[in-house]
Amino acid sequence: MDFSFSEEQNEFRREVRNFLEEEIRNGHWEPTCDAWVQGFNPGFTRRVAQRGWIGLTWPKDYGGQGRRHIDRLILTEEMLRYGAPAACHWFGDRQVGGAILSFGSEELKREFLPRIVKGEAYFGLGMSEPGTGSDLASLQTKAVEDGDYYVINGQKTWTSCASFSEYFDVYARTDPEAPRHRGISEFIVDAKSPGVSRIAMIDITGTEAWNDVFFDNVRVHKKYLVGEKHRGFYQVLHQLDYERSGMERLMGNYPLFDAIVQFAKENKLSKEPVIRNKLAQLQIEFEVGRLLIYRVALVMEEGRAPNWESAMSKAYSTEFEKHLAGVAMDILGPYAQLTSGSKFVPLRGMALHSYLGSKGYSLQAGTTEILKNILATRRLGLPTS
Amino acid sequence: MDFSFSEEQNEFRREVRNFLEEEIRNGHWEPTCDAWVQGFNPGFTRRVAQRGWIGLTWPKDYGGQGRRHIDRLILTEEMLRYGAPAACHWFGDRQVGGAILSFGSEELKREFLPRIVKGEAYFGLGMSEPGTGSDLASLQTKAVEDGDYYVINGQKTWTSCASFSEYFDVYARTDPEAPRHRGISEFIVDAKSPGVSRIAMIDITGTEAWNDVFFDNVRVHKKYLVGEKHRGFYQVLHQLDYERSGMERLMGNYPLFDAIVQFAKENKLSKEPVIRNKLAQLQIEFEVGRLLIYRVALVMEEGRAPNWESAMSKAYSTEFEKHLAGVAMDILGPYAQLTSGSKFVPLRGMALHSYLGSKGYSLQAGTTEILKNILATRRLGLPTS
Amino acid sequence: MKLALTEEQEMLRKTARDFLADKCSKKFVKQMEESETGYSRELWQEMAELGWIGLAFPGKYGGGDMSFLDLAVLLEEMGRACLPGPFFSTVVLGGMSILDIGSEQQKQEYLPKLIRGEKIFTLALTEPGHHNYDASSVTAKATSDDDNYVISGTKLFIPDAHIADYLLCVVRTKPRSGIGIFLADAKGPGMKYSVLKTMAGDKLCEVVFDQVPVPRANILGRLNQGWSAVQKIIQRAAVGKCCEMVGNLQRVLEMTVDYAKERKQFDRPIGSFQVIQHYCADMATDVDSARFSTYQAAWMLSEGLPCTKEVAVAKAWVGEASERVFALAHQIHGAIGVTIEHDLHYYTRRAKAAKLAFGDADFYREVVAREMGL
Amino acid sequence: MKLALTEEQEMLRKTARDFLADKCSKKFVKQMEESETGYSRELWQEMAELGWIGLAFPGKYGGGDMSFLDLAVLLEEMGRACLPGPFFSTVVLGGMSILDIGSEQQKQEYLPKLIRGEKIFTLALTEPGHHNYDASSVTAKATSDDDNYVISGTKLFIPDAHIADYLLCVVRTKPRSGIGIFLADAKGPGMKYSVLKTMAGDKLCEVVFDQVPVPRANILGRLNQGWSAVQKIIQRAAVGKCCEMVGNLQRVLEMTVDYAKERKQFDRPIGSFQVIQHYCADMATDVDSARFSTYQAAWMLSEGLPCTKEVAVAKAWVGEASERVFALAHQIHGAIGVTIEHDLHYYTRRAKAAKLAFGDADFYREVVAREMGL
Repeated sequence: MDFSFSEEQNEFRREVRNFLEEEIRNGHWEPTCDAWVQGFNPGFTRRVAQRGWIGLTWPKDYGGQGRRHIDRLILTEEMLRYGAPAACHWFGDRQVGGAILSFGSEELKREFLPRIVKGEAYFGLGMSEPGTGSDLASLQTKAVEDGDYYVINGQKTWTSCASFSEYFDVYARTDPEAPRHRGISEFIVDAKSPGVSRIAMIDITGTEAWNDVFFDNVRVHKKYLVGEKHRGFYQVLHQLDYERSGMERLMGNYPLFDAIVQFAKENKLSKEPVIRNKLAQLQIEFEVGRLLIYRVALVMEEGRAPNWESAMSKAYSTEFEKHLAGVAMDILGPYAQLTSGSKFVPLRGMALHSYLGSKGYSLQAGTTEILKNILATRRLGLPTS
Repeated sequence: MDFSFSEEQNEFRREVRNFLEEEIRNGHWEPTCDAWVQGFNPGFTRRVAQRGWIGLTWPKDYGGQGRRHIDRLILTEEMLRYGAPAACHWFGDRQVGGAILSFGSEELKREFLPRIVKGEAYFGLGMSEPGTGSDLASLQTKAVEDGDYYVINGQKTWTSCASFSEYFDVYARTDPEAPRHRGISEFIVDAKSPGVSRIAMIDITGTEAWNDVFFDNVRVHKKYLVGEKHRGFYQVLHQLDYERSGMERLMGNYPLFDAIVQFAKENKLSKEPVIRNKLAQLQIEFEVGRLLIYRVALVMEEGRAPNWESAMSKAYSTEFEKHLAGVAMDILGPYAQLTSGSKFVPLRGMALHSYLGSKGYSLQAGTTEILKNILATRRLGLPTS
Repeated sequence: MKLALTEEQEMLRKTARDFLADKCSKKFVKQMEESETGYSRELWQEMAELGWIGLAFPGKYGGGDMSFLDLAVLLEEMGRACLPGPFFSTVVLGGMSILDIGSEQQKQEYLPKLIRGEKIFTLALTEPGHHNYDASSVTAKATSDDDNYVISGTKLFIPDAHIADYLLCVVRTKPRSGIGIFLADAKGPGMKYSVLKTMAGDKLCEVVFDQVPVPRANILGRLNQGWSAVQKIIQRAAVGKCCEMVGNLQRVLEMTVDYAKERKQFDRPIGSFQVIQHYCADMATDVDSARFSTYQAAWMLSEGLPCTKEVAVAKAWVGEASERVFALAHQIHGAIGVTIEHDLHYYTRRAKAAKLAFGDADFYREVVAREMGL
Repeated sequence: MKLALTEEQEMLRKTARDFLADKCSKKFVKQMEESETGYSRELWQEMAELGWIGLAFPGKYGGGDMSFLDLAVLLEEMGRACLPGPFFSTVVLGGMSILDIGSEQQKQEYLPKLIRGEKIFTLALTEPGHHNYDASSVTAKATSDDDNYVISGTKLFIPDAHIADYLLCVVRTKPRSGIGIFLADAKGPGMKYSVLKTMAGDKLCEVVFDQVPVPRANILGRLNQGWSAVQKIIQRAAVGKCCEMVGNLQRVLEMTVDYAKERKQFDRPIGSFQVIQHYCADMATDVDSARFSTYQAAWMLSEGLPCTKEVAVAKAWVGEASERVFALAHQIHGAIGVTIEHDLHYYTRRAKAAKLAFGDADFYREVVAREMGL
């Protein structure tokens, strides 16, 4: 057992911090909650890519650095700590690249991985549909073979980053006759393909958070099929485990944590015992959550895909994020209700943004209910009902 | 809408308080947690009966006072506030008498109600069996007709007050062929009948809290069948609603509440903001719970049997009782672990007794899970799964 | 003891629900949130004509001679409909306070205009840096200048000040202990308003008083000894906010249960999953307990009984119950509930704003602690 | 970073688990709870022979040259088995403290006897009226009397004092700021013991020191400046209690999941009900997080790293996680779990006692607050 980081790891963390602090000093951006999924900044993504920090764990053959998962966790931890606008490359780096690496053809790997690594291919996810919710296997989008092509028809929704995505990772039904889980396939679809259209959706925080993405007779060459035909459902489960596993589940609104602690100190509120107690409890929950997420990285380090481990860390972490936002609102009192841009707004509106935004954290990438089902059955071996 | 008590009701409350305070002054007993179910004091029961306070709402024909359910609630509220040892008459007064009144023959009413009212017939419940748990309809005790008698064989468990009960209200299967819910009947069984035996069970608090009760070819005359043959399951559901409905669910460990507030004041702990905050929260929860229970009494006042209303108040209240015991333990710190009779034990060990004892409150008379199922389906109309 | 509404109250509730269902669609609410004034003059006049504004005022001023408890029923329905506009400011903060502490002359002058919907009132109490509702946080001051007073200072989070005709200003009249309430002409010289941007889309303002003259005749209640009147105002406002929240919560419970019955996942309604059932059961418990504790406090206020503890119990409980209810409502609604397409967010935002107003749970727990003699 | 045990630790764990499964049945635990001494001399000697008592002490005193982290593994297994007896007192409170602050001479004198299982040690720190673990609550005092010191005062909740050979007494050596630690002969004159009756059936004592003479040579560490050593002792004890609790919790999770698989209601295992599944999922999360935070603190102590915050995080978290886990374990077990027929209560009582010992969650939250610079 060893809870420390190696000298190289500490050095890497310092390097990331120096980079991010300089970015902030240079006025490129300011720390923002949810910036990993809402901070679109091609320049930042380019500068991150120049340092070799996209696809960090991927083989050097495809432009990656072949580094350890712990290194990647350190990287993302610092990105989140500083609220860096990493949304352009996040999905490609976190999961689509990994899916291509795990299941894609050599041709697909050659085509996409080096471009993701260079920060030149932005990905969005085409999983959810209006009716699917937690029941992903019920998806209705269809892909029908037509010579060398598949023709895709249907609608995806809750697609984060869709408005500037250049590619979508789309799951579609390729065998309508097969049992629900067995007739789904995964495709990479160019967002510029004829027949692809998007409508932005505004969320409760007022952010353009997602898109509906429509596929109207979109033709996709067979070489963009990822992995085995009809095996898409098993591939998406694998991908979801990665989607759930990261530090963004705990630290998505970390800039608020920093800011509210600072605010409490500056306003002497931190001397009030009830408030001290609440802030300390948040710190405790944060430190505990961090260990649960490091456990997931160590699972990956061993070469296993994360499974119930990421279900646990995600369910835990989204509760932490809600708790943090709620405490911050309480501390700010009436000021908490001011929106970004209002006179008198404290902490640039981060508390309110997080309070409202965090309602969705326990829904996306597996609702807390689904995650607990997973824990009960996969980890504890309880019988399915 | 009216949240006040009438002058008569206030007067009645004063009368009950005066009586109880005098009992304490006279050294008859001291306030104790769980005394409603563990305080066996025939003398006290006799004195309560002399005042006409058993069967308060029953018709005068059977020795009752024909008074309102609110009066009875005031009575039990004060009994619980002072931690009075009312276990001898509690079950007869709360539910078995009511069951006889609702379902029993005229002969049964004449035989038992006046004696319960006089504090001369102590009842225990013969519902649960080792295997049944929440699934009461799965009970295995059998009653087979034999001339003018039924012959009962089987085992009951978790029977509170059994060691001094004079009668048991026993549910047994009378039609083994019928669907589970449709072949159960209710009987009054004299505890002195040949073939009845009991073994005491010690609970986690160290109290002799329940008995196993065994029925070995116990012969019961047919006149002791309560209500319709085979309809016992429907009668028991009705009875359970009453069992859940009372103030004992909120105030079973009220003497601890009084004592810990007093302790905190005397030791200046109540000046610590974090402790003040916790005690105030308990007070808030208590006052809210009280309203939920008054609602149940008002339902009965309207002549309806309580239903999801008592499921709600019981589920709420048992959480309150656990919370109270937990806070009291926290406040007492290391002293909390001393058991009744130890040197240095604070509050006569009430906190520890309640902390351990309250683990069972959310199990007996309907687990919290069953109660929430009831709320979801009966009140909200959600579909059964 | 009786926990049900009277027949008359049930009728009021029904009328209000029908009227608001008709006039206060979510589309209307959205328009009002985006508008500058935040209310519709026409609807305001209609409400005046229905007798809503005057409901709880004595007949001699043109009111409906009903009670604060009746008003509570109406406020709950307004919460249920997310009604925007200055009803709360004018009636609960303004009118009821004048009725409480104004002189007979002041009542005769102001209440009829208020009741007829001609004049809008609000309360200017909180200030920048405000943390809790205590007297020491009042720093805006009124200084005497012969016959008149002059008010200077800044008030913050003042609802509807930008459209108000009169402001009830809580000011310091003596350095240490003196608090007074003045009725200031909101359109007079020396006042500056900025409307803040808020979560709930309601119109809270910063109001700067720069040497605003107020005649001595406009002192409400006892000069220098206004704080106990302010406390009563805060109590009434806190209970009023609870009523609105109960309306929010009741509607959200219904929406959520309906959704759980309709929405299918894995080929069955999600409301048939035990975990969802228990979430709904917990919500129902919180909603019922919020209602009872709110109406208990409203009834006591209505009866003129001392109710410091009951008000504190209600506001502390309802605010936190509301957080729990909304957490579950969102969890059950899933992603659709965090879009602006769905109505849920109107309730989420309003209930949270109501929780923050007139004292939060920690504030009222401290009140309860004092009432317990801790 | 590596969160798994080493192969050697896994072996230690397995040996310990097997040994304790054999020697420490719940029947034995019950006997020890009811006995006067609270431990079995034979088992104590066996543990000494297995090298457990000396595990984390240097070889030169007869120890096993292993680390505090290795000891943590053993403590977890002892928690899993509900092992009664003076292991914690002797090793964690007594021996490790002597190793930490004793002079070389003191170590050579006391540690070998301790390690061989010949002498039992404990710590006499807390006193009547004790509320928190701060220096000001130490009032028992040592006064200098030529060559010797004389200790007077009362210590409370002292584990195993009635069977101890030596007490590490924390006393006031100067009115304001001076704290010292003395090693007192537990069998000497002037000492009175009463064993308290406790929830966990462990043997906590009241110890009255009436003019107890202690030679100057028995001062442990620096006179008057003992409090920082005491803090270290409290930290180590807090983490040790966390280890025991993790053992409690892990076992209770397993028992509960097994029960949920076996117990049928409504013709299906209760573990197939979604609500029970989620309860178990929550338990597993609490158990894993308790383990990680505990081992993080144990590792840091083991490495000699400053870890005030990590210890505080662990003790605050594990105590409250434990409450949640036991609440659910009891709820799932139903009525059988609140009888003494079933093993669950052994764990419930011990985990609660461990939570109360060496600082509760509020105490450690305050520590964390200070570490955060609040």
